Amino acid sequence: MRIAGYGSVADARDVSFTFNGRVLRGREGEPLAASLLANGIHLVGRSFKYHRPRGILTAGSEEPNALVTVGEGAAQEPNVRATTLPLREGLVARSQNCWPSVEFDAMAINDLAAPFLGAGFYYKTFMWPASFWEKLYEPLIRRAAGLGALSGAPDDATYEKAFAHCDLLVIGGGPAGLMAALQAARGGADVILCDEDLTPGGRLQSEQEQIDGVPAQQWVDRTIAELDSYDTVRRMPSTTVTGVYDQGTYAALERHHGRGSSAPVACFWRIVAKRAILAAGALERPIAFANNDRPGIMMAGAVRSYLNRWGVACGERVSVFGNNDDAHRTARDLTAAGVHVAAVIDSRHDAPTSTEFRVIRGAQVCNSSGRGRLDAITLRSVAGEEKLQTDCLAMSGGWNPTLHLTCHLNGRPRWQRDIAAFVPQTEGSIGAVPGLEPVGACRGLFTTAQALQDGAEAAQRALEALGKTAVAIDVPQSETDAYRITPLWSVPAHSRAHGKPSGGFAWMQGRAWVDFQNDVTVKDICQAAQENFASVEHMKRYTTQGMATDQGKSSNVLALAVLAEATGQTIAQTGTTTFRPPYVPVPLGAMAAGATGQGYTPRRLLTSHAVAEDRGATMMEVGLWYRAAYFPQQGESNWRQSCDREVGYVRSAVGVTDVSTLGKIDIQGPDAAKLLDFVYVNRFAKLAPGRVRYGLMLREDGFVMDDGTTACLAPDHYVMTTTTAAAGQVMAHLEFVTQVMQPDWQVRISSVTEQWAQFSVAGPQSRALLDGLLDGGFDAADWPFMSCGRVSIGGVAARMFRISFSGEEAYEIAVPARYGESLFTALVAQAEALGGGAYGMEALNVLRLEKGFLTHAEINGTASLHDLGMEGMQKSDRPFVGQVMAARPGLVDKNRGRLVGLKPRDADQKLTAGAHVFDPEDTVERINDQGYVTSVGHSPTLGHMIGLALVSNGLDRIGDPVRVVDHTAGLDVICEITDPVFFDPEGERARG
Amino acid sequence: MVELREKSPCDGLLPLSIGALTVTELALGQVTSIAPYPGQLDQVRADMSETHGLRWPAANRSQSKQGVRLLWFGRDQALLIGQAADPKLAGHAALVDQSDGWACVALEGPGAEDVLARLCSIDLRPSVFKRGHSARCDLRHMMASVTRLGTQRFQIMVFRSMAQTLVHDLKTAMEAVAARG
Amino acid sequence: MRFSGLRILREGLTGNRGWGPHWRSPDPKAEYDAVIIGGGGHGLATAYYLAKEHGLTNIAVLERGYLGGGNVGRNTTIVRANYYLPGNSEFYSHSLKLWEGLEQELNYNAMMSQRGILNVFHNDGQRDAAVRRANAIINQGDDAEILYRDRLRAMVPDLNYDNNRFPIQGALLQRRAGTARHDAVAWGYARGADQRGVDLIQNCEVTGIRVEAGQVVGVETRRGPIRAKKVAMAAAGRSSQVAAMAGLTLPIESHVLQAFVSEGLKPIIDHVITFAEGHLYISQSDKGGLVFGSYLDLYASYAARGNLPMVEHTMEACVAMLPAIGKARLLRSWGGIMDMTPDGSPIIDRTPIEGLYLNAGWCYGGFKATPASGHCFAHLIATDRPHEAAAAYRLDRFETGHGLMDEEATGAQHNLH
Amino acid sequence: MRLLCPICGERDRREFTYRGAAVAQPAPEASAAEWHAYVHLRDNPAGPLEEWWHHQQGCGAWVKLRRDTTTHQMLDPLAGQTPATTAGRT
Repeated sequence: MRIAGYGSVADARDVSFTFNGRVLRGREGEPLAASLLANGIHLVGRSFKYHRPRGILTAGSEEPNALVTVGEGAAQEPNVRATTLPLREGLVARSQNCWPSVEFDAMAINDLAAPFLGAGFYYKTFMWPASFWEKLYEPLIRRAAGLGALSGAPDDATYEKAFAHCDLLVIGGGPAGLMAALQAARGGADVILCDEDLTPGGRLQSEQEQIDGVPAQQWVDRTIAELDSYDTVRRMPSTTVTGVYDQGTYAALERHHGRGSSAPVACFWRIVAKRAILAAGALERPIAFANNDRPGIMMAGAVRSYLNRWGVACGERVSVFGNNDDAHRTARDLTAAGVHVAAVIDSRHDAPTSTEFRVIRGAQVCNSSGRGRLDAITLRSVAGEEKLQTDCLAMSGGWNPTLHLTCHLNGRPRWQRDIAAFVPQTEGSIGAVPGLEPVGACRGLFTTAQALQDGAEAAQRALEALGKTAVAIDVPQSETDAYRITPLWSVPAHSRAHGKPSGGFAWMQGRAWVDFQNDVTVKDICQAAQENFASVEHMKRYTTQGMATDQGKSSNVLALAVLAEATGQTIAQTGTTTFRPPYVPVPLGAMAAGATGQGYTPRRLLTSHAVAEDRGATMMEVGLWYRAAYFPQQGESNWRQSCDREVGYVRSAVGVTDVSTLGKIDIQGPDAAKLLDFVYVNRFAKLAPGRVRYGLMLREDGFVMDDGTTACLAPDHYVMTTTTAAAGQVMAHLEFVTQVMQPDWQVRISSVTEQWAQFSVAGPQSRALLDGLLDGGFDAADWPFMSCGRVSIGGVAARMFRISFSGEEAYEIAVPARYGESLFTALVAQAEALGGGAYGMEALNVLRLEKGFLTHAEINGTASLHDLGMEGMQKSDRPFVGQVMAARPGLVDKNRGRLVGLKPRDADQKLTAGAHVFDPEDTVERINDQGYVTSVGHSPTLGHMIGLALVSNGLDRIGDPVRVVDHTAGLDVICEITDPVFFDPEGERARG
Repeated sequence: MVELREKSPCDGLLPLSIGALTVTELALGQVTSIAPYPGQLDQVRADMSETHGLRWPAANRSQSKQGVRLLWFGRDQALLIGQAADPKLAGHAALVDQSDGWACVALEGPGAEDVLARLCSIDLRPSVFKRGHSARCDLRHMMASVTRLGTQRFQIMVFRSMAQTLVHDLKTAMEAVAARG
Repeated sequence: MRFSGLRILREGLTGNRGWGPHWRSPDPKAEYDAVIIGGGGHGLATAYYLAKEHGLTNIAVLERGYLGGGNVGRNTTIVRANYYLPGNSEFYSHSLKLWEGLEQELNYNAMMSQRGILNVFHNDGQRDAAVRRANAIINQGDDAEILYRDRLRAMVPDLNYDNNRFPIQGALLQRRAGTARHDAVAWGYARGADQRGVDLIQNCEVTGIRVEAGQVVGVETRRGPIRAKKVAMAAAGRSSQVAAMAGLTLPIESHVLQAFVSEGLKPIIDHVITFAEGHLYISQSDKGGLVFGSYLDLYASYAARGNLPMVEHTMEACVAMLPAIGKARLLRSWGGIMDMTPDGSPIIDRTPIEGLYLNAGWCYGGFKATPASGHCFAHLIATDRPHEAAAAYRLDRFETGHGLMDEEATGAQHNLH
Repeated sequence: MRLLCPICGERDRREFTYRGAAVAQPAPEASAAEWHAYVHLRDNPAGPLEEWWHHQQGCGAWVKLRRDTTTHQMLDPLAGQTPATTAGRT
């Protein structure tokens, strides 16, 4: 029911929306919950476990009940709180967790079985027969549980993420937060003011109060105008601070309401603040009494919000139930608005009275009735029980400071007896957030006057801490009514005179809800205590209290109090409550903004990328890089044909491939050779200018890190190559060596991977190609195997290295990357003219396999030098990284897997990488395992498949037969162990 | 003789305009990394001043004089931009040609800071990150160098191979900023 | 009291007033035959098997806080036996077999759900590693299959098959793997141990280990000294501090691993799925929450909470691999403290001190190990000989280099496993 | 989490990689037992810890920091030094 003259949306546009298929009207910008209430709709959803009818409990993000699903198809969004969803034209929302409809939910049968579904029932049954868990019980439970549903389609929304920095972060736009921001701004601080609400004022928007002698909203407007006049103030409405992290890092979710279809729907902020003020207010808590979960039973403060802020009366005959003075405000405001107040039931004997409405002191509400909506409550007082007709009950069990963020660094709140609530621990105690100061209601100061004063003073302290000049505090006059409360947590369903009820129906009738969404009742908590789940952590885990989407915002303190009563302890003895990030649930998509599809990591593209793609190359990811796997030609129907052809280029003509992804590290300085000697196991000190050497380096634990070649360009200038996979690791390692281990050595390293585009020209025709390419032609006599030097191509200064990863005579040419594409094009054209062409990773792999060269399939992080047959490379007269650890007995044991070649006995036989190796006479089981196959390929040169393997004691078994088994491929073949070098073992071809 | 054609890192990707924001590629010309050997900074500083008339930049700063710039580029490292390095410097520092290693763009226009704030975690407030200030930092998982060239103008460098990703990420961020109006 | 459906029916009809404590809360005695430091999953399981298999019932579990309050209560509940290195293979195989009969054994429904785990691979190298792993699993006697793209897609259609930065090639499937209700595992073992006479003592922090002439003689606790001939340490997350009380320095660095859960959703993910790119793992609990995580935060920590970079990485991996869950909301995040060892594998061994036993270094793998860890540790404590399934978990392997089990192959940097 | 790079100032943790405790390296000729202790064994304190961070996505410096492992608070921020700063701190 709308109340004329009330609410901030009185002038808003009338829009239509759909709820559960019904077309309704509401006011643009008001929360969906207000629109539903204005339309007389209280029944909005069904509870998690018992599928009980549920209405709207609150007016904020803490709502446990009124969760709806919005939108359809890829836009479908489950679990949206109706209390915070702004209404817009055409909004489509529906109830969830019910079938066929929210009014008639078949699963409500669960409620009838409630006596058997109490706390932890599932730990005690569903165990027989064992196989039925997956087949029957679990699918049933999964279907019944859950809340809303995702559509299954990729999320269609876009999100953004951003960083912000400030001197002072103010969290909350109520009186305390506004006052703090104002004071800080006046003092010249860079301020960010985050407010969960779209409009400023916080609780002031929901109350009838005056500040500085004018309606509070006018003061809010004035304050906002002043804040907006400062360049140093950034106001962020609709932004909930969701998490606190170390060193003043705060996470926040900003929601963008109703903008263009492609615009981001939310922004996930990372805010870095030197200081922060938490002015998050307080949340009202319910009272547990039988059937307190009925639609129409709401928080008293929420009833005021809907009235004062949104101009909606939640009922025609409203009753109020509370244990504190604040509850009376609801009755006062409703009466003033002309809404009938049936009674205020206050559990305190000394509660204030009123001339405007009936106050029943020292009484409690002990039950409710109504089908899908409240129609009556039962009161109990010394006079006995009384039934009262009412269509809305506004309840208030008191207020809990919204201290959640103060717990995110493991802080533990402390109990404050006079307000019967937890308050944040003091700054400096264990787990307190450094630099964060709670103010106002979120530290238990509940009046507006206290909030304003506290906010201003905290800002003043922040200014001091920031080294800013303080300005005088000017706090306006406002409400000073004290908040008085006498705790009342739960009301027994039956007065003591009637004795305790027995089982069955009476048991069910007595259920009083603590955690509305997860359907945890007082009985559940008592049962947990009875079963010795008496610590609060055990109780929570056993009953699931506080695990629902509201993270127990309304239920945690109540549950703790009920547990304390059940165990006969004080609340302080029972424990405390804590909270984890995020404060409100955050869409994964927002925290992951930009990471969908190709955006997940950067893409590194070679200078030859476009040319390779134009030639139809199939690209593959290698780390962040893309490399051509093979270049298919017409008439080829599978990759093997392309690969075989490309191998043939290199073995019989000339092939060209882009090797720029290999790490290239420039090493300069008088101590450069010393560094190389220190990081490589083999000797580099004597490497002469113009020469290249292969090297292996170890990790500090003695296992092999990487291999590669290093060229000496000048006596104190080298360029090292690493594998593509280990480029980053080697660079970080060399930085550590030069900065930490040997900080005085006169040497500097820098990555030149990106500076040079480098191409391999390999094959017997490589000389011919170079002769046509290099300025001034090519004379092989100048370029012995493992030499390097400068060349010129079309006038461009280039480097050339005679090294080979294929076993053929081969050269790698490096040019500044701006020429990379052009050079690649030219090389391929010339290679094709010589009967060769471009080759990709597949052919490259086969070529190196034929030669037994290593990749990270063999240097796999667990291989020692000994395993790879490289132990002989170690120098003994000088230290190198990993030397001592590499000599551990376990790393040189002869029974370790050692690198060998494998060739199938039957030349047509397949081999697979990942197959395991056994002795032919052994059974195929783990205890007989002799090793595994690291790499395989079909060698077109040899006409059969070849593989490399790490086989126990392998080098002593060359020529022996082994059984190679890959269960996943149905492979079980006999192979012969061979030397890992299959082709040209003398290396004559490469030396030319 | 083969003729090699040059191609810039952002060839075909830029310029880009969204709303009042633009991204253009910056051609840096000759770029040399200068990394003094341990304990040699004072000598390099002197050599630099003598040979190029430039002061060695403090950490997170850049210097420029008559179109030649010296950009701090990391721990004990600076880039000399726009002029070949005098060989004398090689006596006490490692000189490495980096003319082709980096994609370099200028982001300009109102809201340029907001665009960068979607990509970098560094504090870009004008009071903190002033004209001539430079940072090596993370830019959406890329190693970057960000320099403020003017009130609404930034230079951004990432590895050459990541040019396409840089432009994509800038575009996405610019669209998000533009969508706020 | 024996739990059953019938019992629930009877209690339900009589007001649920007959349920008794799942375990007692005894005061500590002055002396036990053995005490176990740590009332987490492994400590409780150890106590249970000591009592049940070795008849050792004059024992106590000493817990600093509440039972099951450590990593057994804060993990992503995954159970699997898909390791590939000798040592791990037989141990986790043993563990999975114990899991399979656990509910009946304990008369406690731990909701072991053999829904299958899929380890998704994205490139040829990862495929080869998956094949190697699958074969190792099968050679051990457990189940494994390799599914290539089409079969995987038929089984799990909602992954990002079409526009993935790291395309999905296939997955290693182990059907017998799955999830279990983590708290219930601790509670079930606690109840089982308690029923056999073990004293489970909560709020009883051990503050010292008493050693005389190289032989352990007892512990100091906040509730007074307790004599014991054998002391067993099962305090993962705090192993270094506990061992330090006996003067031992362990090859362990403590790290925080964050875990995440979303709001409840109707079923959308039916398996446990892990991705080689991004190290993401995800499943959906029976209550409907998506439960997921990825890497450690990667810095040493004892604060059971993490920081944003790894939060964001995890979410990024989620939407990259499972674009359908972008609209799911993160409900809660938390951190657990991991004992990270130099090879990523655990330690179950005697120590240089007579009568002092060590169970530590579980890295990421502690939850799934719970039954076998307890079983093998109990065997070691009772017999002074390693159980054959855990014989590889020696403390001296780092020094000798024999029998290292570096499944991630990242070497002896503790945070890289 | 924010870390103080002595060169770049305070930066987000995402720009750094972590190596572990800053343990003194043995001499090359040290015994296998000493190397074993260096590579594997850790005091692993619940409290202040000296550790190596690499500002990999920033200036490239290896930075030794002291941090409390129970609170993540940075200790003695001015003690944060690159081990081999030759020049950069001006």
